[in-house]
Amino acid sequence: MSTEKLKEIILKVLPDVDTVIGWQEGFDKIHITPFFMKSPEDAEKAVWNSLCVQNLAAYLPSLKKKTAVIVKGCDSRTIVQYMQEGLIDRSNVVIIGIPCTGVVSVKKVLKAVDYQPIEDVKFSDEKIIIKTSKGEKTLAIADVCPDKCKTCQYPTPIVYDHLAGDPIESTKPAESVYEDIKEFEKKSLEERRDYFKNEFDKCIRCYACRNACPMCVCQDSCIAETRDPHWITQKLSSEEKMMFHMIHAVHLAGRCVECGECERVCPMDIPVAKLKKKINSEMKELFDYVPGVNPEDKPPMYTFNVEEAKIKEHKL
Amino acid sequence: MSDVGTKELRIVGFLCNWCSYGGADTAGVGRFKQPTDLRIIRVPCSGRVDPLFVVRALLTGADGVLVSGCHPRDCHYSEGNYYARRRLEMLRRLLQFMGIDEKRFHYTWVSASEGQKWQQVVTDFTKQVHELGPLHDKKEKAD
Amino acid sequence: MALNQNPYMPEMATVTRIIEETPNIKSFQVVFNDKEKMKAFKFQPGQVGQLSVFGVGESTFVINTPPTRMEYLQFSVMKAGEVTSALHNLYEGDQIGVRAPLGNYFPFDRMKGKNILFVGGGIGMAPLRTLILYMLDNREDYKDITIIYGARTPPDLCYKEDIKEWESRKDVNLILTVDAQFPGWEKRVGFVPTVLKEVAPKPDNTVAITCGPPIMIKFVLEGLAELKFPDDQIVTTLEKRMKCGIGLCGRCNIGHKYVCKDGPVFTLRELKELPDEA
Amino acid sequence: MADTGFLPKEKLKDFLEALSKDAVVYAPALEGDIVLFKEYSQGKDLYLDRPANLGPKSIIYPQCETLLSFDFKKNDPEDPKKVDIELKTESNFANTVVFGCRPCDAKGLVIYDKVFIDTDTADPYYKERRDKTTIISFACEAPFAGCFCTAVGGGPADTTGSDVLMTDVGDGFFFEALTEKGKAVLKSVPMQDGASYKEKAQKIKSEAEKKIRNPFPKDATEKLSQKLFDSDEFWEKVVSKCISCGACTYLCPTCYCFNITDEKTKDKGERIRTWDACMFNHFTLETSGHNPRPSKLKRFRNRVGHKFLYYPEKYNGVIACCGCGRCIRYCPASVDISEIVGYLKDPKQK
Repeated sequence: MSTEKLKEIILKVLPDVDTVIGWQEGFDKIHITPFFMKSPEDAEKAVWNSLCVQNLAAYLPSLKKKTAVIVKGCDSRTIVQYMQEGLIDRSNVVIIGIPCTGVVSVKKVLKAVDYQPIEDVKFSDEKIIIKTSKGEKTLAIADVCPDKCKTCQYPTPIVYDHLAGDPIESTKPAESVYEDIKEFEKKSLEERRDYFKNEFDKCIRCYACRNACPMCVCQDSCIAETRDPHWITQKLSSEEKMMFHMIHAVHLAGRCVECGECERVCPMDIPVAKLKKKINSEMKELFDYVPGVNPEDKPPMYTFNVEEAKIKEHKL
Repeated sequence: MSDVGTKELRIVGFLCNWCSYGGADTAGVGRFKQPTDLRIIRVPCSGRVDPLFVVRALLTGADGVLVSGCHPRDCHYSEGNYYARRRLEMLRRLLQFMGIDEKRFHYTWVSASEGQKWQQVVTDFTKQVHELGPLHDKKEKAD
Repeated sequence: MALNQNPYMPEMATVTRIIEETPNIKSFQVVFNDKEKMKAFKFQPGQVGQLSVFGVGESTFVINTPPTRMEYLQFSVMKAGEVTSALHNLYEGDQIGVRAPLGNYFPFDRMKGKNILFVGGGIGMAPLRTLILYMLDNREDYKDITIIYGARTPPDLCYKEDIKEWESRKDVNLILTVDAQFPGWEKRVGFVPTVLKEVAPKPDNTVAITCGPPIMIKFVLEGLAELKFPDDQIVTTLEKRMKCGIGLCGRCNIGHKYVCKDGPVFTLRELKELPDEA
Repeated sequence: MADTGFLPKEKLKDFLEALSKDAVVYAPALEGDIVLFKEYSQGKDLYLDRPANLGPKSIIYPQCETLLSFDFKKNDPEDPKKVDIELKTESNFANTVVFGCRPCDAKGLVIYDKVFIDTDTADPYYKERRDKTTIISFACEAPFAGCFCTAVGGGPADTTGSDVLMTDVGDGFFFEALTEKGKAVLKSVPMQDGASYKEKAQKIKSEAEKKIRNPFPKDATEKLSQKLFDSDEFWEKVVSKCISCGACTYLCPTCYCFNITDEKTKDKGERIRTWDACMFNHFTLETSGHNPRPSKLKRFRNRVGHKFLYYPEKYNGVIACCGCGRCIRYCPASVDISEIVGYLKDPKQK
């Protein structure tokens, strides 16, 4: 898919909307930043490449005016889920879809080049070439992609008004999606408990995970900060941090679209998406439900069956 | 000392007002012998039990949590327990994933007339939690 | 330093009397447990204090008794949030914490020899009460004193005892108003800013001091401007969410001014130099 | 010779071990893929290759600190309703050494000092920690992503706030004591004479300084454009992408805004002070529902204003930003404060 094609669509859409949300170059060559385009001159600066990781659909519910947004396949699930839950007015949104073969995790790239400041980035043939003061390094995108890309089922957006490129099919087996969860479950109970305690202990409660999450609808009225009800204190103990992340995960049960934003934005590198992914794997298993794929669906926690096929009464 | 023979643990029970709380009452009136580890919190309906009640209890000192509501099809509000069933099943699996033994958490249905069943549930669950022992180190236990 | 060595450490105090001013406002008369500290306590009209209900939190209130009457400190509290609700649940004899005095105060020296116009609404009367009582205790220093005070309904008027006294005094011009007709109410009806325009006080040698809900202040300031009051002769007190009360925690700032430390009293001229974040 | 010293690289751990005899030493360590300040203990790995994700601010200004604790006591058997309240404060901060923070981190502490110490209501908790801590900074040889320390009056080898400055001179580290505290530290540990390395260190440091980018004119007299600063349109343009989280403020070595809350159990409780962030909506939200800074645009403007206008106004033109670049590096949406300030200093750019 060429950036030119994308710009063409942006220019076409611009007159009908207040803003087109896309990406532009950030403070250095590896950081791409969201770009709220208002004019044709802005559109000239738009970019699309494997560094366009951020899920731009997450801005939609906070915008009142008609907006166009550029989405990858994974990001489009956010829009589907918004439609399910009535969080956006579909007629007020123009979706520019991009078929995507995988993006790059900036954290993984930085690690691969020892966190040297990046002087230049080039792409060639499923590879990313990083130039630092220590020289050039070529990395296969498949090796530095976020985990979500490894099992991507929706390379082409599920909903769109314009598609910049030709639709592509997923090549990844559907069973692979929750393999990491199954692998993790092989650890003993104690190991898992210690793992989460250690990880969540790093949390500084900056709430980047919450604010970046497209499905975290409470946002400014988050229960993590209110004193009425007083769910959690402001103390910095493991219990309080764990509680916050449990709240986040449980509120997303059957709603998490697995965009991975929570994990991407965490400045402390905590695998915050793990809990949500686990819940999703259970939603799949219990209700054969995948969030964010069908606008007509109802999130499984918002409904029930009188006879639940897969929930059996537990014996003591 | 708990009735099951070891030091008393903390078990929190969320009981729906219409069935299970009545069931517990029936068991009490019938003078059925029960372990004393359970602290009961009465809720309007099992559907009122936010999974986070359970999490909060387990994180801040409880060794086990029991939720009990009306039998399916018998909910006082017709469908509260159906929602509860989905949520609590999800929670049960999440707890196990996070390293909290799923045996520390149990949800079940007991009607107001089932005093005997209530006695059985409490006794068995208490026994089950005692087999696992305390969840928290003493020093970690919140007041 | 007026404060304790540790500026976060409240002074323990006892609530000696609680007055129900209105259905949702109570006044608390408070005395420090340490008699010596009570005797040594100094403050100026307009300064505020942080009241602690331990386990719930702290909140800021103006000391609405004047420094000329030091038997107790009085704070008026409108029930709104967590701390104010906890205060409303107190009984006489209960213990609270007090951190005071904090903030700046009314420029009462600069007001000497001038006519004074008070414009207050609802609980906004609290800071004005301090200054009114202070001025009445030093009556000869000031010329005409006019008080325009309004509330939603007659029962919502605070300080009914004071009002009775002020009404009976010849040297105070008290104008009361309520927002709408009310059975038994024979005085003015109308919003405070409207009444202000009706009364139309002269700006000559006059200082206007106003406090009330933000929306009332907004229109009162407009009204005063119409009446040609100069910006530096208009004084108001601001309210903000506050935590530390000593200009550190960073939430009550408007530009480089901290309402808790550089305020709460500002002239309109000072406010106009700051970002529009009141 | 106590003013300078030299240590071969392999001796660094001995140095830290010697320091830990009399003080708690915090040094950067790898925690998974991130770098955090951890209490140093024997044999532990050090990590000095890049600045810590979260600087040493949490050691001197902890994210959660108990201001006072209280016990509710019923002392009067005649009157069970009567509750006496006992207040307590505690301080048991040990002598501490922060080893291996960057000069920008140390500069941040000086910005805190003005707020917490140089005031008539000094903060005793902060002051105690600050007084008991010795800062050994490690000069940067080259900038990291987002760094702009020179533009805000600092530098890769700036000495502000440090007690000792350490420079990597190839085969070892060159130490310079900058304060009495620093001299005491260098004296307490056997070290080679460093005088012969002074020149080399100087050269490395000035080379480093040239490599730092300058997003806006260094000239401190260059004022921000008030007109642009007041323009909502400008802020909308630059901060629409902000997601209003607290990552920038919590990681910032110069952000100090805090919250005070009471937490209690049945018969006791604490008043705690915790970091808070001006980027959160509830930061200024009043009980009545009124919010003086209701939008992220207003909140972001206040954050930039606080650092580049309000703080300088109060403290003799000192900018409350140390240019460490963390808020840029770790921003979920890559909002670049240096770019924004660049526009404000030179409105023609936009």
